[in-house]
Amino acid sequence: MAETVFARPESLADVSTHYCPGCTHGSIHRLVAEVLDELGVRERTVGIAPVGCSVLAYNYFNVDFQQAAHGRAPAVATGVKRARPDLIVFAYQGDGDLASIGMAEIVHCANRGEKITVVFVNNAIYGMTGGQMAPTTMPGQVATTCQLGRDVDSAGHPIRVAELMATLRTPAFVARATVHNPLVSIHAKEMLRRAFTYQVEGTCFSLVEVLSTCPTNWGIPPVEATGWLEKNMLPYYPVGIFKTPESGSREPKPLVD
Amino acid sequence: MAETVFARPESLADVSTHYCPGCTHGSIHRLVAEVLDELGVRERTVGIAPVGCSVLAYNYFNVDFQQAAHGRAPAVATGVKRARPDLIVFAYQGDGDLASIGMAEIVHCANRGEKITVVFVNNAIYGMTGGQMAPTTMPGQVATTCQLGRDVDSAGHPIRVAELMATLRTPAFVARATVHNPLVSIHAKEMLRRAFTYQVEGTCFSLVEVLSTCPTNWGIPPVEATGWLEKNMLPYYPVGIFKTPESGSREPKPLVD
Amino acid sequence: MQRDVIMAGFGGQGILLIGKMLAYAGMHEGMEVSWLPSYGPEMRGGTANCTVVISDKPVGSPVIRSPRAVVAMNLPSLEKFEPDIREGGLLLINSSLINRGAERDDLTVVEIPANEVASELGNPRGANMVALGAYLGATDAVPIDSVIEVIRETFAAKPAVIDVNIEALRKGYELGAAARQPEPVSA
Amino acid sequence: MQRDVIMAGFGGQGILLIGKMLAYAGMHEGMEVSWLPSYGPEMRGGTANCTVVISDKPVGSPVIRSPRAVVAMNLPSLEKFEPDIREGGLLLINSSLINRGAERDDLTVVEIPANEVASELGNPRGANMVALGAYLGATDAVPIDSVIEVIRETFAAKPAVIDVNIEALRKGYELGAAARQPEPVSA
Amino acid sequence: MPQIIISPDSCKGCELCVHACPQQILGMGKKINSKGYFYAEMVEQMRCIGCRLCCITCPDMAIEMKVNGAMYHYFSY
Amino acid sequence: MPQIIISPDSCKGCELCVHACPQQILGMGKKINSKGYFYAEMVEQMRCIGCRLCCITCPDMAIEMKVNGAMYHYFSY
Amino acid sequence: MAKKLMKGSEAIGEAAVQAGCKLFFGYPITPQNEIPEYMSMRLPQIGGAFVQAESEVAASNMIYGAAGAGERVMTSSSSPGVSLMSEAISYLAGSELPVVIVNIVRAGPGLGGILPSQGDYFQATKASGHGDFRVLVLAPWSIQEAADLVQDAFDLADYYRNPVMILGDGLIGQMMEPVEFFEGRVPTKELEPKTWATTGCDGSRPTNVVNSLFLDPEELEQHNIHLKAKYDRMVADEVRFAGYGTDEDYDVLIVAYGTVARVCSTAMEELREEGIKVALIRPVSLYPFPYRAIREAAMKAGSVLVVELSTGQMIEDVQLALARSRPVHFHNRLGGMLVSPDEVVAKVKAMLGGQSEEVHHG
Amino acid sequence: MAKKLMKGSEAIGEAAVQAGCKLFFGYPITPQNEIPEYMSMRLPQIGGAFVQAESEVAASNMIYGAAGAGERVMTSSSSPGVSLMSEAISYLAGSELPVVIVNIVRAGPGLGGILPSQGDYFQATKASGHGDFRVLVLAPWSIQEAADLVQDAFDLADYYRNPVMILGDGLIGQMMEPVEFFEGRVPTKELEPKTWATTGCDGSRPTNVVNSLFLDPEELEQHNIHLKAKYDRMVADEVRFAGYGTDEDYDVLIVAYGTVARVCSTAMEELREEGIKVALIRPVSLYPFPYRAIREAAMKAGSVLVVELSTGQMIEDVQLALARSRPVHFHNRLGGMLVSPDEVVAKVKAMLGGQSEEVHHG
Ligand SMILES: Cc1ncc(C[n+]2csc(CCOP(=O)(O)OP(=O)(O)O)c2C)c(N)n1
Ligand SMILES: Cc1ncc(C[n+]2csc(CCOP(=O)(O)OP(=O)(O)O)c2C)c(N)n1
Ligand code: SF4
Ligand code: SF4
Ligand code: SF4
Ligand code: SF4
Ligand code: SF4
Ligand code: SF4
Ligand SMILES: [Mg+2]
Ligand SMILES: [Mg+2]
Repeated sequence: MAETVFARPESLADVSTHYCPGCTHGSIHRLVAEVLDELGVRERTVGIAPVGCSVLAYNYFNVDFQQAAHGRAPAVATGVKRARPDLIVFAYQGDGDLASIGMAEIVHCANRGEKITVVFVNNAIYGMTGGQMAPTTMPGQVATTCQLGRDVDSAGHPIRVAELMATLRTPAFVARATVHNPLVSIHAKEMLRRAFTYQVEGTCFSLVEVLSTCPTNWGIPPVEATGWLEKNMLPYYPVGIFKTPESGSREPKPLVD
Repeated sequence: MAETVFARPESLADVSTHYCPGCTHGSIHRLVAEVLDELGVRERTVGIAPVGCSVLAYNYFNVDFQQAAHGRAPAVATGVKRARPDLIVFAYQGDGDLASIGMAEIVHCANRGEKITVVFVNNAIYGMTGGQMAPTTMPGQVATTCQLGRDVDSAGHPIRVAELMATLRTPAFVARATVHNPLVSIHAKEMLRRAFTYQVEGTCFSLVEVLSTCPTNWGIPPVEATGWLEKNMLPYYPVGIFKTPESGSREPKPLVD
Repeated sequence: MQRDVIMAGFGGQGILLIGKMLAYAGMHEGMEVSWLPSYGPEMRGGTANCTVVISDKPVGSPVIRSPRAVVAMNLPSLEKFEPDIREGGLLLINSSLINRGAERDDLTVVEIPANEVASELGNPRGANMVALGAYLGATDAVPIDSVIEVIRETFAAKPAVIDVNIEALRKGYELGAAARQPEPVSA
Repeated sequence: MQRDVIMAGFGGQGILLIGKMLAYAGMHEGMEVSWLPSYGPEMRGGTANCTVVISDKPVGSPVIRSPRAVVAMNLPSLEKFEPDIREGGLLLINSSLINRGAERDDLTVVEIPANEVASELGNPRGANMVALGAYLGATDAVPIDSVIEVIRETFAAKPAVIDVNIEALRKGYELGAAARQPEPVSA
Repeated sequence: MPQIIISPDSCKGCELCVHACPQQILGMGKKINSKGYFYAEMVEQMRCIGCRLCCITCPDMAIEMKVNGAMYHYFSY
Repeated sequence: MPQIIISPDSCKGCELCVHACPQQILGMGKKINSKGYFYAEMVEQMRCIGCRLCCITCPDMAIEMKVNGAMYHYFSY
Repeated sequence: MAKKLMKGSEAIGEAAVQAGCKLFFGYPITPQNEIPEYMSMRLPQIGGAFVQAESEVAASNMIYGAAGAGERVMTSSSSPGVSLMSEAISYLAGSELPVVIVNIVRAGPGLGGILPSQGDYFQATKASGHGDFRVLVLAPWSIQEAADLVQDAFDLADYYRNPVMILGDGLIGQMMEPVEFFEGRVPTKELEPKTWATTGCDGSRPTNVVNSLFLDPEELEQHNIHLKAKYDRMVADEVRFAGYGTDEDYDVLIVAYGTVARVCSTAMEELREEGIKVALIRPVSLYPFPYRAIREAAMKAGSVLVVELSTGQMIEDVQLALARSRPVHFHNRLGGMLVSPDEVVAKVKAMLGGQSEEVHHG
Repeated sequence: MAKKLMKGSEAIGEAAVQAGCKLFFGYPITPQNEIPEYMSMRLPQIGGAFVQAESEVAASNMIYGAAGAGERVMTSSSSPGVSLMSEAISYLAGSELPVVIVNIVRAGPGLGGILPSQGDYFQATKASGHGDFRVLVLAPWSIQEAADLVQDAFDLADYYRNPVMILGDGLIGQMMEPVEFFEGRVPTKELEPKTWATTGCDGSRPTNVVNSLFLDPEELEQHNIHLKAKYDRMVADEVRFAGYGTDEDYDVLIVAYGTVARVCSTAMEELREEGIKVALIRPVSLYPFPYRAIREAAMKAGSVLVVELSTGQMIEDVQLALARSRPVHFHNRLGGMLVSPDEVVAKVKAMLGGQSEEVHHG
């Protein structure tokens, strides 16, 4: 008898996404869905969709969903979780959504210690609106609003979200992962599993930053895009766990006392 | 002949402030004004007033001023500085203004490396609106929106702004000082001087967090308030320099690789 | 019939409290009442004031530009509100802190050394109660017993202060009532 | 006199470009023109299209619900726009990628194997130019010389591609002009 | 025996699976699917080691895997 | 000789200077100023060491200092 | 329950609790701080939650989440804070979420001042955000009415699945008046269970989605038509107003809402004592606006006086109602200054004496 | 300069540069991304600065700073982003700062869709934020006009010290048409030096303060009166509109603005070809609104047709203008669907044939 050992998780709706060929948003969706299945929480999960390429996530997950205003998914998630603490609530956000317009909301949601999970997809660009510079765009990387490449003198350096969030005093789980090849995806899933588990256990806020490709707006084919990610993003955005509820404060001490 | 060795700096207007007796907003104003005088930049300085008890700062400084919407002083300062890079631009902000509603603006202003100076007055409370909880309110501290004391389980821990800002990759000068007694005020002035000097030299963004008292909303007399600050705030908010343009990245490394 | 009064003084003098008590007492008497404080980012150390309206019909405007009575607990309050009082209205001056009389001559003026009276009663923080009592004495806006009832309710948790406050109120009432002799206040 | 056309195809087929060239040529001829792309978060890989209007009077609506002509470069475009064409209008089908004919019988239909023609000319990316040429041949919406001029301007920086594109345009023109024989297109 | 099933209509032709397969047994076909993409195909099913890397890689859930009889679980992920 | 000048009308009576003075020569007066505050007063000018800590402390710029003749600058701040 | 002397802000908070409000998300701003302060104490007592949001932007999106999860929820703010909620209010309307929003209006524009104003009338009634939507707007003139309307607001919000706004001013926020809450209050509307809420798709139903995005314009057009039909139902069924002296004869009809209407009622009494025949009509629902009631009441009068704390906003709706069938006069104060009864009395006399000029908008 | 075929967004950007705009602060949003993209390339070339703000909230406060420092500055966005600017727009108006804001409106409410809409008419003309203020609103119907109006907008903003909004839609943002810029363009207004700007108080003058806070209500009232007087001057001097066929005889007057008016002009021509007498009047300034022109033009017609991409917003202003003196009919499409000439033709025929119902607002 043939046994199916890899198939669509129940938490993922049986539809084709609108994502471009090779866009790893799709992979991240599947990892999240698998974790929801494995933890057995699908029927009490509410997802929050951002504004960004994943705005239609509500069509792709087989769980209840709310679509949030641009950047405000953590606030919406707070509303849901405070209203119904028994629900498992996760926000799915892009880098423009979370790190640009939504910076205040994510910092405060984490700092309040809302017991939700944030899946943060860092593809170093504004995908949906056609390739503008994101806060996470790499130095020198070309985007439609920095057509000569990001100039760190006028636009600053890319923001490292996992590092930033890890410095808050309130206990949390913060990690970074990537899905540019299947082996690292296994690590990504492990990070997501831990993040959701902390929520299921009511321990703390959790956030997993996942590096992702945008072949379309990077202007390179999918396979090359995974290479570009590895070569350019990975050194600047190291994967790993940046904070656990046990790790205590990770803020820098004064240089001079 | 009698020589005046301590008098109102020229950058401070000769008017009485509306601040409560013993409120150290007044002291911080004076220190900033002295630094502007000493650097000789009064005539090309533009200050940005926040919404908060220091909303009327434009009446107290003898320099051009813009009054900004609540939390948006860094954005307004960005507008001024980009329009007129020759001006010396500083934003004066309270903890509600900067660390709550204005979190996105301060993080991005610093991250872009705007060559402005931010004077951040942390008095652990919303002064102007009558004593609500601020992001910097201490655990257990009573405020009108946490009348049983700040509960870290539902409101999270106080945000340490200097530490948070210091973790951004873009070069900056970030320090914390306090003015609860005259000797520490001398250090505070030194920090402000360095901050403004970096701007005058066009080096980088600078921010000085200054711990301040709010006798009125803390509900204790001014002298006790300085003691309360020293006993309760100072251990959690250590003074010192957290980042210089030379100190490089201060972000935490992953706990696990 | 409508009574209205603006009570004004420094922040810590308990002005808003006596205004509330007056309104409460009016309510207990079955009257329509409103109580309106000055609000906002007061220049601290400035004046605080409240307007109380007591009426047998629904209260129209809760803001009274020309009040029938003013209780001035300090000089800035006197300066601010004396000009606004209705012709023939009542002006109650706390002479402990204000060392000038009224400037208008078309008012019924009652001067009470509220702080001293309170201190003499061994209740230095009770000046506001003395003033409230004096207002009642001068106007009978609501029966004093009704206010005494409110005092009992208000301080139910601190019985120690009930009696001293009633005493202050009564003393004020006497002074106010005496002052309105021989001609009754029209307000 | 107004000419309007919707040109439609896959994202990468250079549809928007030939639409712009047509509009440019119209402008050079002293006509009023407008060019309007489909826009927004296209489902990538879906269709891209643009509407070009050329008129001797100011262009009214730049959105044309019933165009006088459609250039369909792939099947989804044909399916989407064939029903909208004005009665008696022109339908130009890229038969290289579309292996069906028109469904309506009230149109002038011109089938051009644009990709093959372009490949034969050694310019496989020139299918769009072939199609543009064919549209011109079938309609004379603007003089072909005017478009050739636009090609020269557009590719001024890459002279290598000028001639091959002109060639593709001309070839398309011939095919389009031939197709409209014997009866001229009414559009 | 692992069995790889690629759904032609789910595939967007990104080629990520082709590069992910350690056995190099996947390839791009010459046919266009309903979405207009050339889609991936299994070239040598026999050499498949059932590692599931192709499945994990595919952003579009176009690849399923079945097994007949026993197989190693290389990793539970 | 340092000379301390406290402006009664600028003082808000916060008492911070009184506590800041290492010589303990400042005190609160018994008179009320125009703003309604009891204001600070110099009690023993002669013992003043000119350290300026009172000046630095005062949030309301109510204290000025003059010197007659030479004096140490304890610190330039 | 017995009458209690309550501050408006607290009465609003307590009314919400009585109406089943479980959650409050808000950010401090004068003159309504006592609402969040009250809720921060009160909600934990009933097993609800209070969160001081990091901003009004966040607060307005938190109520979106909580309402989407099916709970009764409120926020409150004052003018600048309400502006910051504009985007979210549009999302709430687009996603058809029931929430109650309290705006204790202060004088603007910009930071302005904190004293009473009616300068947000247009924003509340015509454009609380981008896009083609409406919120139901109720304007109390007393603390008791504020408490009553807040409770009704929750029912109306649920019934129409639409935001409802309470529009007050600093007097409503700060004043104390006697308030009575009625025990065993029944909802004013028959309410259906919130089967659309995102409460977890527990296997028994398809997933629920709370959303305002429609990429297909035909679908969005249908959604817009559906929303418009809802607003039309509000217009048909939810108009509220109160008339004073409108049963009697009168020469002048005064139109005013909120606390300004109280001032006008005092003026009206003074005028009547002098034998001048005046009536007052007070819109209670500002959207839907009582066009017909005002038109009918105006027909009995020779002229109409609109009194507002703005440069003239509601007057446009009054003029739409009257269509120049009666001359309209206008009196206003601005910047936090209040209209006094004397001013209104004087204005009416001026109108009758021909010393006041009719105004036209449009 | 010679005519160039330009995309609307780029023409708007270039027009701003030609008008002396030195700074642009903005945040991406469809369908106007080409404006910031163009400015990000163009402004550094002229020694100006482009900053991609972290949000529309930030962008709108950045323009505040730059305008306060005396420079010409612009931002652009689309509906949800403009909602996020509400607070800042109110501050800009309160502080009397000259800025140009472009809103390429998309269909709402909420996230809605990205296709053309006129659903932000009320927000733009009546309540771009809290408090009692107005922005001058100009609505182009072609790319050339967009370029011209943007340039005028900078002059008007400076002249009145007030925000000016350009209201367009996706067609204006995305369409290409020939555009001509005139060299040596002179400002349409006589402009005074910006002596009020915060440029450093270089010793020769007292300090300048840019501010909208007035704690004293009497002062704020004066400020409000001053602002109102300014708006009244706009109403007197800045009304813009265009009539088509209004010199001739007509039975039906169509009122429409922006690209919808172009559709109507096509319909008008078709109707005239059929011998049906129709004229079109197109408001170009939406605030101030051409009430009088519309009233006068309507007097020549038997009835009026308002065409909008909304559930009915401008129609309220038309009805204010007409005060029921002519029957008003309405045709609209929603959600990004466009009105077609055929629909307008059919509607006019229905009106004339008695199969269309008059509508009332109010
Ligand atoms: C208030 C508001 N501003 C801007 C936009 C336009 N917008 C839509 S998605 C997006 C950014 C998307 O980038 P990101 O969050 O990185 O997601 P990605 O598409 O890259 O996955 C922007 C700016 C909007 N919808 N709403
Ligand atoms: C948009 C907006 N929200 C809220 C307010 C009300 N408000 C004024 S000041 C303030 C907080 C002040 O606290 P902080 O920044 O700590 O300054 P402080 O008064 O303590 O110096 C708030 C919430 C406002 N004016 N605008
Ligand atoms: S634009 Fe980029 S992020 Fe968006 S679906 Fe395409 S590849 Fe993915
Ligand atoms: S309220 Fe607090 S912060 Fe504000 S002036 Fe008074 S003491 Fe200072
Ligand atoms: S399971 Fe492994 S070996 Fe088999 S096709 Fe997939 S990647 Fe290749
Ligand atoms: S990874 Fe998936 S979508 Fe990409 S080519 Fe392989 S099967 Fe097709
Ligand atoms: S200068 Fe020093 S010693 Fe003299 S009064 Fe001041 S604090 Fe005291
Ligand atoms: S520190 Fe200044 S304000 Fe305070 S008591 Fe001394 S002189 Fe007065
Ligand atoms: Mg992104
Ligand atoms: Mg503070």
